[in-house]
Amino acid sequence: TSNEPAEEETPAAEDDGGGEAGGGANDEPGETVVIGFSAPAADHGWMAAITERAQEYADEHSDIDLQVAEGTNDVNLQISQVEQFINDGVDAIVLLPFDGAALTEVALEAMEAGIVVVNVDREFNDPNAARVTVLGDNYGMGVSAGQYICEQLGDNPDAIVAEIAGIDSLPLTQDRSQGFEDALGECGLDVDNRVAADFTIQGGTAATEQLLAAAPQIDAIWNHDDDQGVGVLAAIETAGRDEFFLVGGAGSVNMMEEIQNPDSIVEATVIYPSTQAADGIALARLVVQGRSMSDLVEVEVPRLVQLYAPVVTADNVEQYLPTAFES
Amino acid sequence: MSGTPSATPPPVESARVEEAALETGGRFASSGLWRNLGLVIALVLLCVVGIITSGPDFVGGNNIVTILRYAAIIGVLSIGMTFVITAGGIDLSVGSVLGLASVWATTLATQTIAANTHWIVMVTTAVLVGAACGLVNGVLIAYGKVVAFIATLAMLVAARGLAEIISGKRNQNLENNGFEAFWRDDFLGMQTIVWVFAVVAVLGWVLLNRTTFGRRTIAVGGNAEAARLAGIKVRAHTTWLYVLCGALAGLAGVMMIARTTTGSSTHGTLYELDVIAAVVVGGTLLIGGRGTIVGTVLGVLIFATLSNVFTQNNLSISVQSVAKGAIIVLAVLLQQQLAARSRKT
Amino acid sequence: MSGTPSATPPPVESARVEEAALETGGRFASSGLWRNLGLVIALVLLCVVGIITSGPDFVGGNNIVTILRYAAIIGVLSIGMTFVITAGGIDLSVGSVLGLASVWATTLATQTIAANTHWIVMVTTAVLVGAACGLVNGVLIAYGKVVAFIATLAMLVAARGLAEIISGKRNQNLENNGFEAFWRDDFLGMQTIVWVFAVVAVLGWVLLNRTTFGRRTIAVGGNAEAARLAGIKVRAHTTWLYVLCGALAGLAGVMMIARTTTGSSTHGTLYELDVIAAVVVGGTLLIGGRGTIVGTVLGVLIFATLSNVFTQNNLSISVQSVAKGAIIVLAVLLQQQLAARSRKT
Amino acid sequence: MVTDDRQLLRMEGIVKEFPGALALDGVDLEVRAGEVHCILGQNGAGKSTLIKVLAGAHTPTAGRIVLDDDAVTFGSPVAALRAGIATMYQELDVVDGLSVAENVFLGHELATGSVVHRAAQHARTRELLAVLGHREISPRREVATLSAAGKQIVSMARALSRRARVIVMDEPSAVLDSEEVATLFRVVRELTARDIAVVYISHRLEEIREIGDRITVLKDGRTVAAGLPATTPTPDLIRLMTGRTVDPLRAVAAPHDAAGATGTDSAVLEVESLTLRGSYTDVAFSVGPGQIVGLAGLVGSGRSEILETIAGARRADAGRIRVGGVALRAGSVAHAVSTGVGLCPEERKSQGLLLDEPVYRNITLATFPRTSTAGFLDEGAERALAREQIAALQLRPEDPDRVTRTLSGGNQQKILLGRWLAHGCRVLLLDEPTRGVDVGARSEIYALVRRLAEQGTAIVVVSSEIPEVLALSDVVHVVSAGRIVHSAPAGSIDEHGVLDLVMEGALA
Ligand SMILES: Nc1ncnc2c1ncn2[C@@H]1O[C@H](COP(=O)(O)OP(=O)(O)OP(=O)(O)O)[C@@H](O)[C@H]1O
Ligand SMILES: Nc1ncnc2c1ncn2[C@@H]1O[C@H](COP(=O)(O)OP(=O)(O)OP(=O)(O)O)[C@@H](O)[C@H]1O
Ligand SMILES: [Mg+2]
Ligand SMILES: [Mg+2]
Repeated sequence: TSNEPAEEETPAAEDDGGGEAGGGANDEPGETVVIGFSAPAADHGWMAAITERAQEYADEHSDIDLQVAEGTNDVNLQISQVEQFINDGVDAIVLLPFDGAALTEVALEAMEAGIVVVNVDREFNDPNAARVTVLGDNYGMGVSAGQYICEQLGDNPDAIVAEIAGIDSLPLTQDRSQGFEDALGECGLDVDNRVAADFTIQGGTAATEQLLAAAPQIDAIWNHDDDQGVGVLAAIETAGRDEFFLVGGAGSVNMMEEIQNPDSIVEATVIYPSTQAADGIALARLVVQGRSMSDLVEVEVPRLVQLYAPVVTADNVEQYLPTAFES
Repeated sequence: MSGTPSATPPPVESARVEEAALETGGRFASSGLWRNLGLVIALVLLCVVGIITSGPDFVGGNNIVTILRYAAIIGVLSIGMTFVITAGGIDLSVGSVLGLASVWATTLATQTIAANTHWIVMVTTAVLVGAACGLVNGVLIAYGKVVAFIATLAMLVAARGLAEIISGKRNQNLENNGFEAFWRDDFLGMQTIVWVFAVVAVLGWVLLNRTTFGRRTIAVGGNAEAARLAGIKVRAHTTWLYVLCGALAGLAGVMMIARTTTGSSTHGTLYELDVIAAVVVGGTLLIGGRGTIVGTVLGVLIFATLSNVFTQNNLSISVQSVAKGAIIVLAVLLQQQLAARSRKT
Repeated sequence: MSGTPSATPPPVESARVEEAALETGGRFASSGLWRNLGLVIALVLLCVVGIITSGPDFVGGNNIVTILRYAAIIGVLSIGMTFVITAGGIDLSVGSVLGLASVWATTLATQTIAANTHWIVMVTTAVLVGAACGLVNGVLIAYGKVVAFIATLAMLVAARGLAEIISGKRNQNLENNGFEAFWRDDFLGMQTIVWVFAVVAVLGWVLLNRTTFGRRTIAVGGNAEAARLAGIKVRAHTTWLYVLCGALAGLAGVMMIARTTTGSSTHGTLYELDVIAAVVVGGTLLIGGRGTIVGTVLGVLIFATLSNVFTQNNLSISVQSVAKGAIIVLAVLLQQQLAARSRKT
Repeated sequence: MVTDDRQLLRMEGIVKEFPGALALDGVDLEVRAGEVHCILGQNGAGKSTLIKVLAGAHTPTAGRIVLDDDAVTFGSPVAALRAGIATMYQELDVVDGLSVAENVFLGHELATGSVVHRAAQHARTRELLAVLGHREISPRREVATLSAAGKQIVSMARALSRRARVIVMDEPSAVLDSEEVATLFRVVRELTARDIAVVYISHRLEEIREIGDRITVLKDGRTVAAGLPATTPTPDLIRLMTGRTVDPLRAVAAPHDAAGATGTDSAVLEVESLTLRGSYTDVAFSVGPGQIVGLAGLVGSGRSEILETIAGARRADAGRIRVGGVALRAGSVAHAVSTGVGLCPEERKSQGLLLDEPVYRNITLATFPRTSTAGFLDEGAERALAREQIAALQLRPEDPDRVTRTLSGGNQQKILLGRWLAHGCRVLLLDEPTRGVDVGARSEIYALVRRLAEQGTAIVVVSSEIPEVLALSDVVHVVSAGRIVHSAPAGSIDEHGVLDLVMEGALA
C-alpha cells in the first residue's frame, strides 16, 4: 500500500542518520529517559510524518519512554498538555508548538522545573524557554525557491510568477512568502498571483483551480507544501495547463517521483525536513543522559540546530528520496 | 401525549409566521418565485461584480466550469443536508464522512486485489460507507433519542479519527485507470462530477417535491407528532433521511477522489459549515417543515461564485473573510425584503 | 426573537418530549438532581479511569488545577452560550470573537502609548470589542430577523478576518507587567483565570435562576409569543443576550491572553463546537426554553477531564477521536436513562 | 353613540387586515364597568383578533379605542396592561419551562433590582390559586407537567394577578369541564362585584345565559348586533351569528334505537382490560358498527390517554385492542391507521396540524400514499380530494392552498375531521371534537358524525361538555380517575347523574 515504503525506508534512514550523527557510543542504551512530546494536529502528511518519525526513533531506542499527547491546534489545550508533562515530572519535553509565542511561558515553567525542553520548528520568543532549539528554515525555503525560479526565468523580467501558499495565518507561511519575495526581487521578478490553500489536498485543488482561472498565462509556480501539492497537480491536470513549471515545498515522496518523471511540470522541490522532531527526541535523550554529539568537539549539545533547506532537482533527487515523507 | 404541548409550540409564534411567510407568503407559487428571485438577483450581482473587476472572461466558459467544478461537491452534500434540515434535523458529520468514504474507497482501490476490479466497486464502497455512517446517526437520533446536533457532532469526530486510522494519515493515491477515465473525463465540456451534481440536484428536487417520501419529510419537520398520529413511521423515516444524507456524503467522497486523484482523511474538513450555510441561505428553514432544492442549488452557486470573484481579484484571505461575512448577511436580508414584498401582493 | 427559529429541534417529536423530560421529569428538583447526577457519574467514571490508568496523582492538586485552567476559557464561553441557547438561539461566533478581542486588546497593549496604561484598559477593550460583536449579532437576529445560525456564522468568518487584518497575522506579544502580575498570578493555588471562571459561573447561575432577566430568557426561548404578550420586549431582550455572550467571549479573550501571553487571530478556532457540545451535554435544550448553568459547568469539566485522561494515556490521536465520539454519545444516553428513570418516580 | 356614565371602554370601527385576509372590517364594542360582556361569533368571525387588538398584541389597520372617554393607542401589550386591560388568550400562553408562580408574574415579577422575590411570588400565587379553587397546584410546580386545564388555570391566575379594570377571556371554558367552569363563574362574579369589567368569549350559549349581562355579536369581521341583553332567545342569537336557524344538539337528537345501542357481538372495536399506569386502569368496552360511544368525565380523568392508546400513540401496560377481530400491534400508529383507526387529537395545533402547510396537504396527510402512484404524488388528485371535504365541511375560506395557520380555530378543527373522512376509517376516535368550534360548525360536525355512524363507522367521542356527549352518543361510559365507573345508554342518564357518578368515582 501507499504507506509501506515509509515503514521500510525510514528506519534505515534513521539508523545510518543516527550513526553518522551520534557515532557508535551514543547508540548504547543509557538510563531510561521519559520524554513528553506534543505537536499540532497531524492534519497533513508532513505533520503526520513528524510525529511518526519521532515515534519510530523512540521505538528503536530501548532507553526512551515517549509520551505522545493528542495533536492539537488549540494552544490552550497544548499548554495544558505541557502542564501535565510537568506534573508527571518527565525528564524532557519535545515541543512543536502550534504557535511558538503562545507556549513560551509554559515552556519556561518546564525549564524552571528542571525539565529539558527541546523546541522544534516553530520558535519560542524567549531563548531561555528551551535548552535546544531545532529549526527548519522557512525564510530559507522561500529564498531557495525564489532563487531556483530566478535561475530559470532570470532573463525574462516580465515573466508571470504565481505562489500557492499554505495556511496564510501561520507565521511560517509569512516567512516563506517573505523569503520568496525577497529572492525574486534579486532578479527583478515579483509574485503576480498569490492564492493561499490550507495544507490540505482539497484546499490545494480549489485554490489552484481559482488561480488558473484567474491567470491565463503563467511561467512558474511555487507551491509551499507538497501535501496540498497533490491537489495542485490534480487541478493543473484537470485544466490541462502545462506552459509553466512548478516548484514544490517540504519534499514528499510523490513530488520527488514527479521530479524524476521528465514530462511532469514539477521541476524541483525545496526540502523542509520531516525529521526535525525525531532529531529533537535524539538531542533530548543525549542532553538528559549527559552525552554530547560525539562528532563535535564540544562536550555539550548545542542550543540551536537549524536544518538546511536544499533544492531537490532531477540531478540530486535519488539522494533525498530515502528520507522523503509520504504525503 | 399530554407531554407534547410542552415541546411543540415553535419558539416564536409570530417569528415563525414571519419565517413561514418568507416561505409561503400566504400563497405558495408566488413566494417561491420571489424567494428564488432574491437569490438569482444576488447571483447576478456577483457576476456583474466579477465582470467589472476581471473582464467578460468571468462569464466565459472556462471560469463558469471552474465555478461549477468547485460547487459540485459542496452541492451534492447540500442536497442531502436539505432533506435532513427540512425534517428539522441537522448533520454536522457530512464533511468527515466524506473524508472517511474517500479513504475507504481508495485503500480498497490501492490494494492489489482491487487494482483490477471495476471502479464501480470503489464507488459502491464509498456510498455504502457513507450510508452506514448515516444509519448510525439516524438510529442514534430516531431511536436513541440523542439530539441530532450531538449525535452527528460525535460522528464528525469519530469518522475523522477512523479515516486517519485506516489511511495512516497518508493520502491514498488513486490507481484505477477505469475510474480516472470515467470520472475525470469531460462530457460536453463539463467534468463528470458536474454532471453528477446536476443529476443529484434534479433527483433531489423530484424526491422532495413530487414523492411521498418528500411529503413525509416535510410533515416530520413541520409537526412530527401530527405526522406520527397520521400514521407516518416518523422514526423509520428519520433514519432513512440520515442514511440518504450519509450516502450522498459517500458519493461526494468519490467526487472528491475524482477531483484530487487521492483519498485523504483531511478531505471535507469544515465542509459542514459551508453546506449548512448554503442550505439556509437557500431558504430552507432550520426549524424544519420547509425545504427548497432550487434555493439550495442557488445558495451553493452563490458561495462558489463568491470565492471565485475573490480570487479573481487577488484579495487577501482576510479581506475575503470580512467581505464574505457581510455578503452572507446582505443576501439573507435582500431575500427577506423580497419575501416580505411578496406577502403584500 | 426571530433568532429562536434557528434553534435546531430534534427531528422526532418523541425525542423532544424525551428531551423535555430530561429537564422537567415531572418535577424540577428531582429531575435536576437526576440530570446532574447523570453528569456527575460520568465525571466520576472519567476520574476513576484516570486514576486506574495513571495513578492517584490524577486527582492530585496539580492535575486538578491543570484541568481547571484548561476548562476555564471554554467554561466562560459556555456560560454565555447557555443563555443564548436557552433563549432558543445559537452563537457560532464566540471562538473568533475571542480571537478578535485578544488581538485588539494586545495591539492596544503593544502600542507604545498604551505600554504604561493600566491593564484594566486592556481588559475593558477586549470586553467592549466582544460586546460590540454581540450587539451586531443581536441586532441582525432580533431586528433584522436573520436566522441566528447564519448571522453568527457570518460573524464567525468576518471577525476572524478582521482579527487577521489587525494583527497582520502575527501574534501580538503582551508587554504589560501589571497585566501579567494580576492575571498570571496564583491565588489560593489557582491561577486568576480559574477564579474568573468560578465567579462568572456563580453570577451566571444567579442571573439565570434568580433574576427577572434569567426568567425572561427562559420565557423567550420557551414561548416567545407568550413572552411578548406578557409585555416582555423580546427583541431588546434577545439583543442583550447576544451582547452578554459577546462580552463573555471578550473576557475569554483576555483569559486566553493571560494563558498564552499573546493575542492571535488563531485563538479560539473551532471553540464554538466544543462550547455548544458542553452546553448541550450539560442538558440545556437546543430548542430553547430550558437552561442549566450547573449542567453546563459539569459538561465543560467532563470534556476537559476527557482530554486530560487522553493525554495521560498517550493513546494514538486517531483512536482518541473515535473514543471521544463514542463517549459523547454514551454520556448523553446515560443522562437520558437517568432522566427517564426520574420521570417514573 | 350615547355614552352612559357606566361606560368604561369603547372600540369604534376597528379594522384589521392581515396579508391575504381581512380579519376585522369595522367592529364596534362598548363595555361598561362591572358587567360581563359576551362576544359571540362563528369561527373566523374575528373575536380573537378583536381582543388581540384591544390587548395591544395587534395594531389595528383603522379605528380607535376609547378608555374613560379619552382615545388611547396600545403600541404594545405592555401599554394595554398598564391601562388596566388583562387578557387570557385563546391559545395557551404559558411558558412550560417556568414554574407556576413564575408564569403568573411573568413580565411583572415581584423583584427589587431585578432580583426576584420567590417567596413573595409563591405566597401571592398560592392566594390566587386558592381563589380559583386550586390549592392542590403548587406554585413551585413546573407548568410543563400540568394538563391543558391546569395551564388554563395558570393563565387565569396571571390575569387576576394584574391590577386590571377589564379582564378579557377568550374561550376560557374550552379546556375546562363543568366543575371547573362553575369555579370560573364564581370568580367572574367576584370580579364584577368589584366593578371590574369582564369581556367573555365562548361558543357555549348556555354559559352566556348563565354569566353574561350584554352580548355583542360579530359576523365576518363586522358587528351585527351590539349590547343585546343576555336574555335574547337562542334562535335569534344563532340567526345573527350564522344567518341560519339551528339548534346544534336538537339537530342531532340521537335515535337511541336498540340496533345502535347493542351490537357487541359484531363489535368493530373491542377494548379489553386496558391499563396504562398513571393514567387509567382496566378499561374495557366495545363499539359496534354505526355505534357512537361517549366517554364522559372530568378533565384529567385519562380519557385522552385511552383514545391515544387505541390509536397506537401510547403503549398500554396491559390489555388488548381488537378492530374487526384483528388485534392491533401495541404502540404502532401506522398499524392502527392501516387497520382503519383514526384519531382526532385533543391539541389540534400541537398534535394535529402542519400549521405552515396548505390546507389540502393537511387533509391528505393520512391519505397521500393512496393519491400517489409508485411513490409519486398526484397533487391534482389531492386537491380534488381536499375540495370535496372542504365543501362537505363548509370550511371557510374554501381555499385548499390557504396556509393552515391563518385559519380560525374552528376551521382548523374541521380540517382534522376532513383528514379522516378523506381517509375513511372503520373506527373514528374524536377527542374534544367541538373544542372552540362555533354553533354553526358544531351542528355540522354533529350531523357529520351521525352520518358517518349511519355509514357504519364505529365512533368514540371524548368531550368535557357532558350534554354534548349525552346527545351525540348511543352509549355513555363515565370515566373517573382512570376507571369506567358506569356504562349506560345515553338516554337513560342525564348531566347530573353523570356528575354524581364522577364525584363518587373520584372519592372512591
Ligand atoms: N395571522 C393571521 N394571518 C392571516 N389571517 C389571519 C391571521 N389570524 C387570523 N386571521 C384570520 O382572521 C379571521 C378571524 O380570526 P379569529 O381567530 O379572530 O377568529 P375567531 O372569531 O377567534 O374564531 P374562533 O372562534 O375559531 O377562535 C379568520 O378568517 C382568520 O383566518
Ligand atoms: N404533561 C403532563 N405531565 C404529566 N401528567 C399529565 C400531563 N398531562 C396530563 N397529565 C395527567 O394525565 C392524566 C390524563 O390527562 P388528560 O388531560 O389527557 O385527561 P383527559 O381525560 O383526556 O382530560 P381532557 O378532558 O383534557 O382530555 C391526568 O392524570 C393528568 O393529570
Ligand atoms: Mg378565537
Ligand atoms: Mg385529554
